[in-house]
Amino acid sequence: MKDRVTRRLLGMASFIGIFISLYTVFRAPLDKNLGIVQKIFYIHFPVAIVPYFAFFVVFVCSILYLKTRDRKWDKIAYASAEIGLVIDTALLVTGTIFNKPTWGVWWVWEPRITTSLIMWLLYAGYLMLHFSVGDIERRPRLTAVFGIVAFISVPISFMSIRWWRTAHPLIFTPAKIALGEALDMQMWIPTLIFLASMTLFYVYLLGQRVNMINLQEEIQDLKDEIGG
Amino acid sequence: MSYFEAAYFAAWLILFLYVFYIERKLAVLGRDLNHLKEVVKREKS
Amino acid sequence: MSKTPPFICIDSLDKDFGRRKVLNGLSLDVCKGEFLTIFGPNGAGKTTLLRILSTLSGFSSGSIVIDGFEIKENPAEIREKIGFISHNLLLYKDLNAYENLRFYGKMYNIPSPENRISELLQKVELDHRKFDVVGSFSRGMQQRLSIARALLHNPEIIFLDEPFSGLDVHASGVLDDMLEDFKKGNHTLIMTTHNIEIGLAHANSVAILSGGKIVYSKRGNLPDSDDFKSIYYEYAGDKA
Amino acid sequence: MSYLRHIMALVQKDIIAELRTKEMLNSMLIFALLTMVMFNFAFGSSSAMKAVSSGLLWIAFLFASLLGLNRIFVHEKDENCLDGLMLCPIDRSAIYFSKAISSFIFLSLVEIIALPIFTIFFIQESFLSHLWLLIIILVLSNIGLSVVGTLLSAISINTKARDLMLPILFLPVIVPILVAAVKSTELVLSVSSIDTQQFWIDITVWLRTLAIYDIIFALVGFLTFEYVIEE
Repeated sequence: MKDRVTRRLLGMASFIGIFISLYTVFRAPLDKNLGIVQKIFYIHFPVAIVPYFAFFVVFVCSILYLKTRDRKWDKIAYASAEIGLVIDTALLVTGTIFNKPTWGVWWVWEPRITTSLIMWLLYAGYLMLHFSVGDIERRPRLTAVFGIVAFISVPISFMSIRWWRTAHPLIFTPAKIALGEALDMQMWIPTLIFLASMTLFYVYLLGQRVNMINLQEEIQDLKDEIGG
Repeated sequence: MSYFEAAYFAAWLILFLYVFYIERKLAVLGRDLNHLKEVVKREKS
Repeated sequence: MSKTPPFICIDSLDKDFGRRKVLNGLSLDVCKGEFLTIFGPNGAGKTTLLRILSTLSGFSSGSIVIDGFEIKENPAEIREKIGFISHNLLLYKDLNAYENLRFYGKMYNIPSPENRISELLQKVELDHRKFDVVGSFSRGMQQRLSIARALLHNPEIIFLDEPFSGLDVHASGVLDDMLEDFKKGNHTLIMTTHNIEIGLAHANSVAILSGGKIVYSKRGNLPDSDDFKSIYYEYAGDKA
Repeated sequence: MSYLRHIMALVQKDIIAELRTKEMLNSMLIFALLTMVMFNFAFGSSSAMKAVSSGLLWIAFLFASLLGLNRIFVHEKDENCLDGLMLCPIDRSAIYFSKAISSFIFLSLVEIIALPIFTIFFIQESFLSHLWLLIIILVLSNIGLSVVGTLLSAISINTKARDLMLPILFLPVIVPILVAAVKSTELVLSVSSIDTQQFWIDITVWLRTLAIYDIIFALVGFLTFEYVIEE
């Protein structure tokens, strides 16, 4: 009961947070060079971080599952992969639509976008693997191993714009930060608020999704009990 | 501008649908669970 | 018999399969030289128990000590001591009989496998087919070779999981002879079956596994098969 | 030492079984050649072929390796031979390495035959002076494909749609190998027209990428394989 209240509050907090941050985004000063387009960054950056974080959670929980054999970690890993995939989908869709006005084409085979797509494919594979292992005893182990393997795409995608010179804007480079050029304070605040509320949103989704798996199992148990 | 709006509309729509799916499914599962618990109680008594 | 510590010691063994409990607090001791037959209805967990004992499957909680080795800590030492015979052949059909045995001989670090291989092939009466591909054998011949494979490293402990199911007359004759040899040779054997006549024929102790637990066990002075049937139905009948 | 002996025996067993039927080798080879021929029809003109020839080569090898990897655990699943191996007092990672070595050998054999044919088909001038570089690229890539493929093949053999699952898991994971192999092969094939210093810098980057990838995944496989095959 208490869990449920916490999860509701979390959900509410993340929604309010997102609204506040949207508001601050529109209140923030216009960029001198880029104009309104630059506002994308406030939203794009926090949303882009969450899938990386979600897949990192999959990686860590997969290792923890193999070490401890506690089903809890398997559930969290699965839920996190699904949420990461949904947010990554949203990100790819925005990116695709947004490419049109900036680069004039819908899709650019640019390292960051391409590696994000590969990441998407890998975790879609992760979910497919989850559904195609019939043996419930074996499933957590197999998906955990793949969760570890698939994580290779995350650092590659994250570092891609640093390794290859690309058209993708790179905000945080040591040189820019040293010059204080990365972002000025007024732009930092909305970004950080947005990042915090996206993280809350992720935690809320994770809680609900794990709860859903638990409910499904409980129902299955009761059905077995009645059936037997 | 229209691209800007379309992009954000699409992204939020996807996230909203996902939240909607989870909340809806949880409500259905909660109902099923309560129903089953009652059935079990009835069978035991 | 009770003075020596048990050779295989299983203590409150649990095995969860998904959310289902297959073994539920199973405890069992087996002494050296004992031939134990475990009876039980289908799905009682007999195969699971043997797979856990032979280190093929893990378990959720409890402890198993075989000849002083804790099973989770020293699986390799235990694997050297056991032979496992089941209705699965565990043979490569694209290799010939000799290659199959030589391969497993290397896996078990057998120092001079040649003699052992020809000895075993004679025992299972397959010497004349030594260099024929296993895929060309009849099912019965494959099963005889499979028995030879399991005994290659001369194991002290032999697990037999429904060994007679699907055997032809010749192969079960070979197996019968071997089981009698083992009893004389002070091997420790655990066999599972649901066939009461076969189970009682060789055993010197019996147990009934039902609902994931040992519900009945007796060492020495075994009842005859008719008496045992009524015991069996009494203990496991409602679940069978 | 007995660890190495076990791996040797396992590999020897795979090779004997494969040479007796040659199912896997034949289908891999024919498939690789077919892919090349099909590409020729798809791209038509020889000038277009030249630009994409190194990509073509690797797509052909990649799909051939997929074919082989799908089969690498099939013999173990028949008659539950994997149980037989797990009953043996051997380290389970020995099974992993032996399978990776076997698939490495099979893939390399196919490439040894397919590469000269590829050269005759698509490359007119000789690159023999840098053949040794091409061999290093092939070896490093094959190691990568085998160590990842073996692990993922062991996973996919447990799924409902065995051979459908492997490509879905395998292809996105080996993208880095594909990129590095294609780029470095391209460099080697066009070596004469590039200034040498830049050539060596570029090729070292790609070779290093391949080597790092191989090491990471050999380690991942070594550490996780046990969890895949146990019960």
